[in-house]
Amino acid sequence: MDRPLRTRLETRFADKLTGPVRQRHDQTEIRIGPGDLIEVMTALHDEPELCFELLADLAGVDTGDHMQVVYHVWSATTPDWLRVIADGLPRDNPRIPSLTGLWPGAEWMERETYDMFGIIFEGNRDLRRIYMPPDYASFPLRKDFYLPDDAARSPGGGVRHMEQTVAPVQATERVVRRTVKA
Amino acid sequence: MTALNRSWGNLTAFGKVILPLLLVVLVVLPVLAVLFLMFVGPWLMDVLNSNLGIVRFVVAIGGVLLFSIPAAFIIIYMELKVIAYMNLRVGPNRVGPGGAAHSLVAGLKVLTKEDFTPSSADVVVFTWAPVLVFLTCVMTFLVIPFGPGLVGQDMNIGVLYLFAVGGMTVVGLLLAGWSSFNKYSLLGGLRSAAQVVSYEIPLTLSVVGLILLAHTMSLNSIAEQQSGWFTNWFVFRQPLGALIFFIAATAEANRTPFDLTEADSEIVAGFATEYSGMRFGFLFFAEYVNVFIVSALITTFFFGAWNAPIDINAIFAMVGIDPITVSLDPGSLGIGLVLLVLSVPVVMTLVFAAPFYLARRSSPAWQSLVLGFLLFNLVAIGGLFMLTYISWDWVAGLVWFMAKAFAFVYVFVWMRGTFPRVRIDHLMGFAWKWLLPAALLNLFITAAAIVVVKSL
Amino acid sequence: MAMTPDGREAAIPEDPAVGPAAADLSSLVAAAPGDVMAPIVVANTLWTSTNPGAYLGTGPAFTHLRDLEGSDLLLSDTARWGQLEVIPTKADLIVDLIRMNSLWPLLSGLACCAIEMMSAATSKNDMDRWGMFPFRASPRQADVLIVAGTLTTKMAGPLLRLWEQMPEPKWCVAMGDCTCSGGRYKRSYSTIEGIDRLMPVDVYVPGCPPRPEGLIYGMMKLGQLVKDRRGHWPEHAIIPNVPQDV
Amino acid sequence: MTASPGTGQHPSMDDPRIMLDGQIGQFETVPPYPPRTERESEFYSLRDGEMFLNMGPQHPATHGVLRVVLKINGEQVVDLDPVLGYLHRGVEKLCENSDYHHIISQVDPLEYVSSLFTEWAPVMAFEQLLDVQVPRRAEYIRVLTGELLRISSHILYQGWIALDLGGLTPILYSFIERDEIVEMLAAITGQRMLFNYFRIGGVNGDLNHEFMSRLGDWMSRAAKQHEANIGLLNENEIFVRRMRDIGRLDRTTALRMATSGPNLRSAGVPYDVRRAHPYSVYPELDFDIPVRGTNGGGDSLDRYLLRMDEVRESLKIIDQCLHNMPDGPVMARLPRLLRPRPGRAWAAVEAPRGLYGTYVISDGTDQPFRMKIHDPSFVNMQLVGLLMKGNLIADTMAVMASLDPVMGGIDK
Repeated sequence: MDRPLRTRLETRFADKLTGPVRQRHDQTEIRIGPGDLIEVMTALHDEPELCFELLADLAGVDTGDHMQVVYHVWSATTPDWLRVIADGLPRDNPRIPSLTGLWPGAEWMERETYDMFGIIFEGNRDLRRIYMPPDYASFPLRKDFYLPDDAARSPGGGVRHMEQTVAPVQATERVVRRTVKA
Repeated sequence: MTALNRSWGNLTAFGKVILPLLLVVLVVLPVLAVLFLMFVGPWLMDVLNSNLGIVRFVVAIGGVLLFSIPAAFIIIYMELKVIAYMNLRVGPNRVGPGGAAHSLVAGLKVLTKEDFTPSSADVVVFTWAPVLVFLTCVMTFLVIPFGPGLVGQDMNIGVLYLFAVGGMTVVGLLLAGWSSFNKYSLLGGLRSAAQVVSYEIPLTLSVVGLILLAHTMSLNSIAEQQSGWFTNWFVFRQPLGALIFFIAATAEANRTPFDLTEADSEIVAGFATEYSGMRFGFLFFAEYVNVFIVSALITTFFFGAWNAPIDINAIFAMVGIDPITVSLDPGSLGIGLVLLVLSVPVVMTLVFAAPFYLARRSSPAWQSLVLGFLLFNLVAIGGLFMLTYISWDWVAGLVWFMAKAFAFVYVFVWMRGTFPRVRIDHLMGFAWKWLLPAALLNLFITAAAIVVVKSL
Repeated sequence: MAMTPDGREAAIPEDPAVGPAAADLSSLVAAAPGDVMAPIVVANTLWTSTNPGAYLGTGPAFTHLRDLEGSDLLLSDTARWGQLEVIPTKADLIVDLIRMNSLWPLLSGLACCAIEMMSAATSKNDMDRWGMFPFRASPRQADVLIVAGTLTTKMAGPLLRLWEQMPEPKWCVAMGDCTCSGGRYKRSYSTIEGIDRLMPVDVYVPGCPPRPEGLIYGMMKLGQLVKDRRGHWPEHAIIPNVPQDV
Repeated sequence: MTASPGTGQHPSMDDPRIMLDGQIGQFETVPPYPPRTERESEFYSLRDGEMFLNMGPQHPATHGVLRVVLKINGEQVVDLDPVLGYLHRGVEKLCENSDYHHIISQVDPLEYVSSLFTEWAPVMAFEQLLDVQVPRRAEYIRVLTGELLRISSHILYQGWIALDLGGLTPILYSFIERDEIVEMLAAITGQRMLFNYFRIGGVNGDLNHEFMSRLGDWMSRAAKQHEANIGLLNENEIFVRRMRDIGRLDRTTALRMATSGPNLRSAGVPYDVRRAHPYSVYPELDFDIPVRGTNGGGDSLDRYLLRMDEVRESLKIIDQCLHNMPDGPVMARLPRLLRPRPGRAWAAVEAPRGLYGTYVISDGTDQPFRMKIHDPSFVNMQLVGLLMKGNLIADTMAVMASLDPVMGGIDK
């Protein structure tokens, strides 16, 4: 646990933090609002006393009532991992600014998070589904997605051809407009 | 008799009619054949004798067609095994002795596969492209001198014919790539076109110097000019030309490291991607027939085609012995020949068996007899080979030619096991920036040397 | 191989004398889905068999060995034709032997098992010994599709496409638990529980992943399957079949 | 790839009762729906002279089931669009629905070339949640097996890169070494490839005699054999000319692309989790972090040579582990049913392909509430689109192979 880092963070982001700075084992954790993300991350990346220049991970979290996006960043100035939690995204329309301006490498991680949680990263210029087929309707890692309704148990044995011939925007409508064979 | 009666009884009325008819046909056909030979035969022989060239041509083509496929099988097997041993593997060893029949089995299997034509392919071109590719390879055999007198057609423009026909291969590959209606095939076809066309030029130029020296374009006379000691081989008079020819020929045959046309890791199978069944088999065999042709050409041009490296007769003359000339005339022996044929194996078997029997009396006699018989077979085969080698020079020529040619085939296989693949721009740059100037340089040096020598 | 929807009865003449009716192609229609493949029977019009039951599908005339020995069937050579359904069968045996000795797999790996599949072709355990090398890169030239690894719903279509692109005769080997039954990802939302939902599988090689030796054993079993496609040859009715309890 | 989508309805493959437009199994390089994002509309619009070339999902050179759509102009790659997900097995969802002990077997096939690292990170994260102290012998065994597996992974990489460049032989020599290593690991783990070996609070089973004897035999010749295999490629002019100056990656770009592992170190950044953020017993061990391309970034050849250097370092580490391997238990005392206190934990290890991390949220039950797996090859794969523009199709293979992707890890 790196106490100086904690004090540094508390002094620098006093107005941004929505919760106390937690420290456990070798991790330091701060919580911010999604609006402040770009500002905070830019400061973390650029300022020499912080200088968190490696984005280790980007994870989406669906706590049953709201959503979070969790960033792990690493810096040579501290032995700790810094965990930045952008908290309080509404589940019905989760939106958060994209980090691709700061770390272009975050693009695919954001695509994955969008694919799994439906979190929309504003500013990501390639926010497609990356794992599931483009017309896949649901977001698997959400907590209201239960395993028994997986594709492998559908009547067709989950066989799906390579590129669906329907646009993803119509996918939900398509589900409604199913014509059932006699 | 009862069996015959039973069989006849089993026949239905229909069968009772059909079977006798079959017997009648079986009897009548030989009679017709004999009559044909008796009356039409002499006239036929006259026709054949009157234009022997055409007959020789046809026979040569037939022989070449019969020869090319086994050559491909042998080379495929050689590649399988040699690369396997280079990979510290065993290689195919289940079918035939040492797996020798695996390539044959693979060929027959390809023959029995479904012959598939993509729905959007250009059917006519797609069907005939492999035929064209294979045909060009086979036609090249026609002018290669396998031995003294063993040349299909001794053209006085043999070299021109060679490069003309060899250049036609690229047309087949391009057609195959284009007609498959597949982007990988298209890339492969275009790659082969660019590659073969640009390597055609140094390939041809590297031989021009040799032609200047040999004053002929007939492969047969080029071979004859290299007779005697191995110092007469053109590789010693045209070392640069030989090197250029070898490299350019490797690219001509689409072999590693120049096998960009069927680069597995880039374009799936190149021009052959959409081919299945025997059409793929044609492309597959054509590649290996090409390898043999290239090796044969290198042997013919630069490594004294069917000449032994040492001039045995010269050595004999030096030592003072007359050159051995055996003329087999078995007919002169008459009835003695029969006695000879009957007696020699028995006598020689006993002679060879005797030492074994005397050495270990404890062992049963049949063992020593078997050993003697095997030993006699070895000796007899060796003797026969030596006899034919001495008495017919085309046998000697064929042996030496095949030995040299397959040595080069081995080199190609070796390169395949060793080298990675060059890039397309490196390939073209090498052809135009290095090989072509080198070939021109070789040509100029040769011409200048000839002029100088003439002027002296 | 076209045949009537109701299988073999229509392909076999009720009376051998009216044989050519069977060769009437107008009576042949496409196979109904799920129909059992029956061999096309070449109607014998030249001679009457000593065992017509073999042609009428009613089984052997003799059920006991003593009847057979009592008869003169064993003395005649016509007995060996007794139970053969198809007369020109020997050529097929040769073709099958040829095919089983050069099974070219398709160079396609899905997941973990692909590494072991490659390992099965490398120096230590050399699949090439049975002529199962080279791995062809193009499905047009491959004989065996070794499905090595987890099959996901997104990959199912391309895999089916590969299978359709392979020319007949072709065989499929399911390598690994995931392709046999779903394996450790059976519960997942994006995997398919076994490729036999998609394509006919000839040999299953369980294991997660199976050892290379296991794959080689499966391929040898496949070769045996290719050879014995029409049943075990030595048992192919030199004499009429005799029940075991005799 | 060449057929056009037919009209008319067909039953959906998801549910035969659903009728969809178009044709089943028709492969379309261009997606049959209007572009959804800026990038997609930019990529799927052709200028004259350009054409799309689809590679994969089944292609000899895409390691696994990666699909890459190349936009080529002649032989030159103008742009490319990797399409992932053909091996997406939903491991994270399965992990959130399975016991902490089962997770170790669920994550095994992610990076199937080096499975132990996929177990290592989750196990470390769970140990943080449970505040478990791992016995030092267990830590040493983890390091020992992990480094062995790193060597096998890098050696396979050497063979693959040669295979993608058209060389037949090196891959077989690589597999000889790899088989040796996995066989000796199978002696203690019981499996050749997906070793389900690490446990929360230790490892499953102590070193045994067969492992030690096999390891001794192998170590006696490993270094020499490795040098021989390297000489087979590094002294080959064709290989070097094809790798040099292809796909050059400089320091800032590498960091901005969130790259990690050998690809980052070959770009001149000396970042290795084993040193930058020490875990296990790595602080006690003496080894170097090879760095290349310090001047103007590293190309494919640097990425290749750096991994070859890492093999030497790993051999050093294995030697030290064998020399100061302590005695003692290999498992901590733990209850059968693990219910960690609610909390969050993040653990990262240095896998052969880079930073392999796991982020776990516990809600007090015996199953993690959320488990995120960060795979290095997933992030490194983004570099393909960056490094390949303007190169030839053949270089596509060189660059892709030099990044060393494993589709199991990319697609999770």
